[in-house]
Amino acid sequence: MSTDKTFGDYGGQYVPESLMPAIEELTDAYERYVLDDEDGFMDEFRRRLADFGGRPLPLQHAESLSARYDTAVYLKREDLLHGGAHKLNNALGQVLLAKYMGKERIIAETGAGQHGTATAMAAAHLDMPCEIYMGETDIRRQRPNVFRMRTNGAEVTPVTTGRGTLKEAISETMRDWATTVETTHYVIGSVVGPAPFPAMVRDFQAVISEEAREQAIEKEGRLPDAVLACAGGGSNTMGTFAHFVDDDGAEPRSAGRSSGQRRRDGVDLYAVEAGGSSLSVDEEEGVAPNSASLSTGDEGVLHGARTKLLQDSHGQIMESHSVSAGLDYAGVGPELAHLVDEGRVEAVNVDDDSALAAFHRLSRDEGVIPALETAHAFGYLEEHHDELGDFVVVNVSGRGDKDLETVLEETEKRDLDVAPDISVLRSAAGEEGM
Amino acid sequence: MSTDKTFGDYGGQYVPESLMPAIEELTDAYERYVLDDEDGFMDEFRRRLADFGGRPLPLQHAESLSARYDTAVYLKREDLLHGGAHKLNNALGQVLLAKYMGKERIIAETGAGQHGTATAMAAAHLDMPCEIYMGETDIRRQRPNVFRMRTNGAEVTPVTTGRGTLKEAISETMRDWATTVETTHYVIGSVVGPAPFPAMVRDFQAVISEEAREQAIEKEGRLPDAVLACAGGGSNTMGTFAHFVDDDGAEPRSAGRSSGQRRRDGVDLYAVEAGGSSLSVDEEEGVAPNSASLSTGDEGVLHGARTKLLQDSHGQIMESHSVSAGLDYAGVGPELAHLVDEGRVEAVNVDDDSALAAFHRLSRDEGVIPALETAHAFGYLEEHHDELGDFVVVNVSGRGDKDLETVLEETEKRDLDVAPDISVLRSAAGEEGM
Amino acid sequence: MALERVFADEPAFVPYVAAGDPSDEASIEYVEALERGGADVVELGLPFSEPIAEGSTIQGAVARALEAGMTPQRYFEFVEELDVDVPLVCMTYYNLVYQYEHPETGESEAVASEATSGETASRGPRAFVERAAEAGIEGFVVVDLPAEEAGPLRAACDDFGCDLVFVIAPTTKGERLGSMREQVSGYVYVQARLGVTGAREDVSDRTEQSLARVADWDVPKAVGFGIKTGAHAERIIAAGADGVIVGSALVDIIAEGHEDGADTVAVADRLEAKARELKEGALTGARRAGAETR
Amino acid sequence: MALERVFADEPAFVPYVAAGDPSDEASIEYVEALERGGADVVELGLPFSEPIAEGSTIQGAVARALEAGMTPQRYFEFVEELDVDVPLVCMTYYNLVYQYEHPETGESEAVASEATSGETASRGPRAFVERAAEAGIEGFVVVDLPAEEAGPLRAACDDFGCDLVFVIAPTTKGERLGSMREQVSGYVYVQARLGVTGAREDVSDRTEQSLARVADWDVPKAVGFGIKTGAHAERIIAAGADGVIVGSALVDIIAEGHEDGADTVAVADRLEAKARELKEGALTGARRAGAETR
Ligand SMILES: Cc1ncc(COP(=O)(O)O)c(C=O)c1O
Ligand SMILES: Cc1ncc(COP(=O)(O)O)c(C=O)c1O
Repeated sequence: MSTDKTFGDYGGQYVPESLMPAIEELTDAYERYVLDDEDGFMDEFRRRLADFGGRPLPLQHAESLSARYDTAVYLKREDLLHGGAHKLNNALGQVLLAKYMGKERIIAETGAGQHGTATAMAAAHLDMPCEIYMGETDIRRQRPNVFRMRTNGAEVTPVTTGRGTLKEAISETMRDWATTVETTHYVIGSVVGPAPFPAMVRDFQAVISEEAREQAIEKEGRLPDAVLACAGGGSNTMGTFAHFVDDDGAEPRSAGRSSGQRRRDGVDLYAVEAGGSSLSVDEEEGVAPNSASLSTGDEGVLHGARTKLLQDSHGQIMESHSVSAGLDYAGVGPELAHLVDEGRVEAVNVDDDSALAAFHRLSRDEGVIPALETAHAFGYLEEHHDELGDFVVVNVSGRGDKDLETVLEETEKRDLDVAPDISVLRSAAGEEGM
Repeated sequence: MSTDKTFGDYGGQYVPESLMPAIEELTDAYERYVLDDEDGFMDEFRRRLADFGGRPLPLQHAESLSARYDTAVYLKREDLLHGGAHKLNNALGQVLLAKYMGKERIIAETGAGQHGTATAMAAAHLDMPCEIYMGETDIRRQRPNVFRMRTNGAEVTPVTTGRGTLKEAISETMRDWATTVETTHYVIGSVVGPAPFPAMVRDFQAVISEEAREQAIEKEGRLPDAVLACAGGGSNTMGTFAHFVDDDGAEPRSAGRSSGQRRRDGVDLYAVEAGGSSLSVDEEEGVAPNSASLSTGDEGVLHGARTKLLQDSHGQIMESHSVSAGLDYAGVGPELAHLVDEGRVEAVNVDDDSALAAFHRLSRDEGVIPALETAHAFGYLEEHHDELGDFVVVNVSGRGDKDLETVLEETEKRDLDVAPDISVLRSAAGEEGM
Repeated sequence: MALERVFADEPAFVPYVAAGDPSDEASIEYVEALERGGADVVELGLPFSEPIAEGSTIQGAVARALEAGMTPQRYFEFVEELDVDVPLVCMTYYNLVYQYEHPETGESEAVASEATSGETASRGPRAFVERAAEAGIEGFVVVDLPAEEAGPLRAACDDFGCDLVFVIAPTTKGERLGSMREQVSGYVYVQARLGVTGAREDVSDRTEQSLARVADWDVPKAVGFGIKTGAHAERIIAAGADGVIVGSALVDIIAEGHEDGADTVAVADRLEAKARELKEGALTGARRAGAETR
Repeated sequence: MALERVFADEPAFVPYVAAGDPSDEASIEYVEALERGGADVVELGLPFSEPIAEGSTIQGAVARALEAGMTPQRYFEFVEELDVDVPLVCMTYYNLVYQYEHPETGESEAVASEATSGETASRGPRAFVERAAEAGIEGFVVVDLPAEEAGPLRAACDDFGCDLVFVIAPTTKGERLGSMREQVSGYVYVQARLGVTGAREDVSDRTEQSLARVADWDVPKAVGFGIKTGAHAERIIAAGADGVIVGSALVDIIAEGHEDGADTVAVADRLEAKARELKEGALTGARRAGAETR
């Protein structure tokens, strides 16, 4: 774990001056409590992750998928974490840290509502007042999560600027923070933002791969050939990769290995981005119909860090798009961008159709309903399973309950042979809402 | 654990003749695989509960509630089980048993949709075709769960008789079973039905108290003074009590002990039923505005067993009512009825208002959103905490995500000071459905 | 024990209707019409709110009867009002037997929430059979009461000289057959197929196998479940049955009449005609069986 | 280094507007009106899509300007078209600086998905400052560029003789003050309060404390954030500031004019009047300060 502010060319602290002191204070707290485990912080964090969060979580052998792909496929079950996604690992860590720092209030942004929900839960658990900024559009798309946040006692403040999604919510939360920075901690929801957030969030999420690595050895007697995780900001991604990053092989890696050709001596890491409906962009409208910043973006500065971005030729940030709200972000964590540049992580993507089909496939064949975000990783597995070796671990970053509305709508638009007929829902319920 | 068909006066096998052979076959399979662990059944069950289900699950110290009640309150976190409720313990056990028995198809009934969801998940996991019967009314109340079942590949068949809720769904599933009994296993969703179901479901659910008892000793160095669980059919209840039943004290128990007076040498067991809107009944309409069969029902025969029932003076079964669909059932498990008669379990109840307030309280103060069923147990804790001793375990039988719609609606009807203002949901989303 | 008499000379036609469907008045007409049509025994359903063994046809009958106010007490009065000579069998579910309180020997009816439970002389199977016998019922079929749980009811039947009919399903085998054989009296109800009640287009091939299983029992064998036409009845009797039990095909006529608002006499006529068709079929079957086997 | 001159004789009034809000034509009129009203320096916003330090007023200005087609290239042309004598400072966010490609020394514009990144002579801070200097910009405020990350931009400013202004927040303390003091030139932007831009009804008490923290710096101190009236300006100057920076109070006038469909001349007149009020307030403040301290 490093306290460097940068990862190669990426990272840094590009924030308004009023936030800098808070970021320095946070850096100090991160070093003391997280890295040096002062006052037993990490013990308390781990204890709460276990008792409140439900860790450790299983690495499950996926029998149907393994048969389908003739490969040992294992699922890292972050969907079983309290709240239904990996997000609580980070939220609990940060809210607890805020408590150690003597902060009195928590703010956070949320897109899919998963980070907001996790933060609201952690704040309720630790008795901290909490306010969540959420784009108006996302509030509409993710009503169940809004309800959960309110139920957990958090304020949910609609953000009406721009398209009303995650990007705008982050900007608005930063504005709140600039005003309240002395008493308030901003719980950033992914490995993005100014240092030390990317490293700190990774460290809180690293419990995923800490467990998975041990479990892999326990179950198969060896390390996996490939590890897959979806990537929005990249927190489940970095969490799933962290303890495998050093398990690199010697040979240089090349894309498009076919079965048998793949190196046996390293763990390949795949960050699966949202290819949306297309990888091309509409420069005129400032819209990218995808969220594949690692695959198609270029370097720039957003929300406090230098990283890969979806931007137009002038440097204006584009509106990203994905069927999954949680991947719908124009940036990505700087460390992940760096690992991709280094060749340690392969940046890949699948489109909305593939993710949706994978959602239905995993649900039907394994009895595990993944988040649409997660489904992207399984879309990649479907398309490229013969290039991934004999032992593949996929992170199930979250469960799909939250995606009901979207999946219904998007499935209806398509002709997916794996999708169930859901007419019973319509006929019995008439045209009522969910 | 017993293979007796009765529990005192309760239990038995009151089913049409065509089902009797299947019930005998099941009894045989239960004895061989579950009780005698033939062919490693129980090992496989436990392994799948761990890898697929996420067990063991925490016994969490509830800090806010403990402070509120000046009592060590612990939460047994069944809400973290895959699917979001304790139901999977049983569903996985039965679907696996059906597999060992060579059955080719699974059927089940569902009320709240939690048992149907759990069964559909288990069936998808174990690659068994699955059909779920669900009352039309419940399909409307529990759309998200219908979606989950369909997504997991289960057929969901609406039941249109009667009020279209759980009672009718059970009857309809029995009709299917009577036709298909040779190839099909009926996964009953609670500790109800003809023997061996009540004992078998209890055994599958007993993992709850097996863990909780050990965890209690580990965390507090002793057994709890009181254990609380909500009771519909009573499966989470019996699962939570099973390993504590023998931890009885010597003195006879009496209702209405006040603080300080309670015996120190036994674990008191409280089954909290749904008091609904009132404990009285409308004999004319055949309607009980509650589901408190242990507290207010009397002996009779329903769905295969002799037990406590809500019935009119002629023996016609009444329509039960509860704000929580999962408790909305006119019967209760025969073993639980017996333990209540014996004085080992105390049958208590709280009304809809109390459950709803408890739902909001636990969500806000602990960051754990309980199922409305579960909330009844916390309603009782709120009302009677000073009679329960110094160390109380409450089973969190499920999570409340499924209850969104109902909670919104029911909260709006009431003036609950613990409920959040959810106008952000309405204003941002307009009058659209969830 | 007495019911066996009706199977002695010729194949019996045993119709089922739910008492009080769709009203007491009409239902009385219908039962009497069935007798006119040739019924040898009538299985008269006492409707229970959870008819788990019935298909949608009989569920409908039960719902109509309950809706019209049928109760166990009323049921016995209904029986007393009937003007028929054929024996009557009460077909019901066990909870109604279990909960029954004799109006004279028992206490006054108490609402469920106050009622005390448990069997006494004035409550439960004994009280139920006593009152039934008073009203003129000669036997019982309790759908959800397997032989294993039938002890108390069997004893009451013995005391009041009534028959207790059991159902043999296609799946019933081995030891269970033995215990049923011991307890059964009047006739044995041979379930022609798996599943729930309901009229079908064909006769199950499993009927013969089921009949074979009880061939050496010394009670008459009546076959039911799915029988709809005279031709079905003929085939069943030809296969060796002593009687045919027909419910849904008759209830369908009642239901249709109720929906169409047809008058009671017209419906009664249709029932009588249907009964005649079934009885005729049974008689033809008996002649065929006689020709083939003798 | 040159910007310091405007603070030398009297307190400076430093208005902020977003270039191109709500259209290029109007915006040019407005800047010129501000000069007429007494502006000593104009902070001219180059709009960025994610204005994380702005309150809703300036967010609105930025959105209008972007909507009307403002781009960095267009911005410099805009500056060239302006007919003002007062120095101009470019206020923006770092990504636009970082991404900037000089139209002559750089390659032709590439769409984002094809563009190669990284700083070169023709791209990034150096290219940006070069083009800005050509157009007549004398200094920069880059809102999300703290001193720690400012190396490349500072170097470019040195090469082209431009000033780099830093913001001191109420929370800025200790070491960080030192590194900013080293790099700052032109003036230091003293942020009067925590939070984002936006006109307020009062002057923050923290202004004096912030001013005290930079009292011994040898650059002029201009105070901004929340200043709305001549009275505010007077109080701030009286407290020891060398200038007042006013953005939202002016943008409010532009926004209102835009919404009401008022004509450009009328809005320009209102801006000029507001500028005069603020400049007068500053001058009064200076007289008060002189009276009190001398
Ligand atoms: C289930 C799930 N997976 C993945 C993501 C993407 O975030 P990250 O890339 O930071 O893991 C989200 C974000 O909301 C999520 O909810
Ligand atoms: C969360 C939850 N708790 C409790 C129950 C009640 O069932 P039982 O009494 O069998 O535990 C249900 C039934 O659906 C449920 O979903």
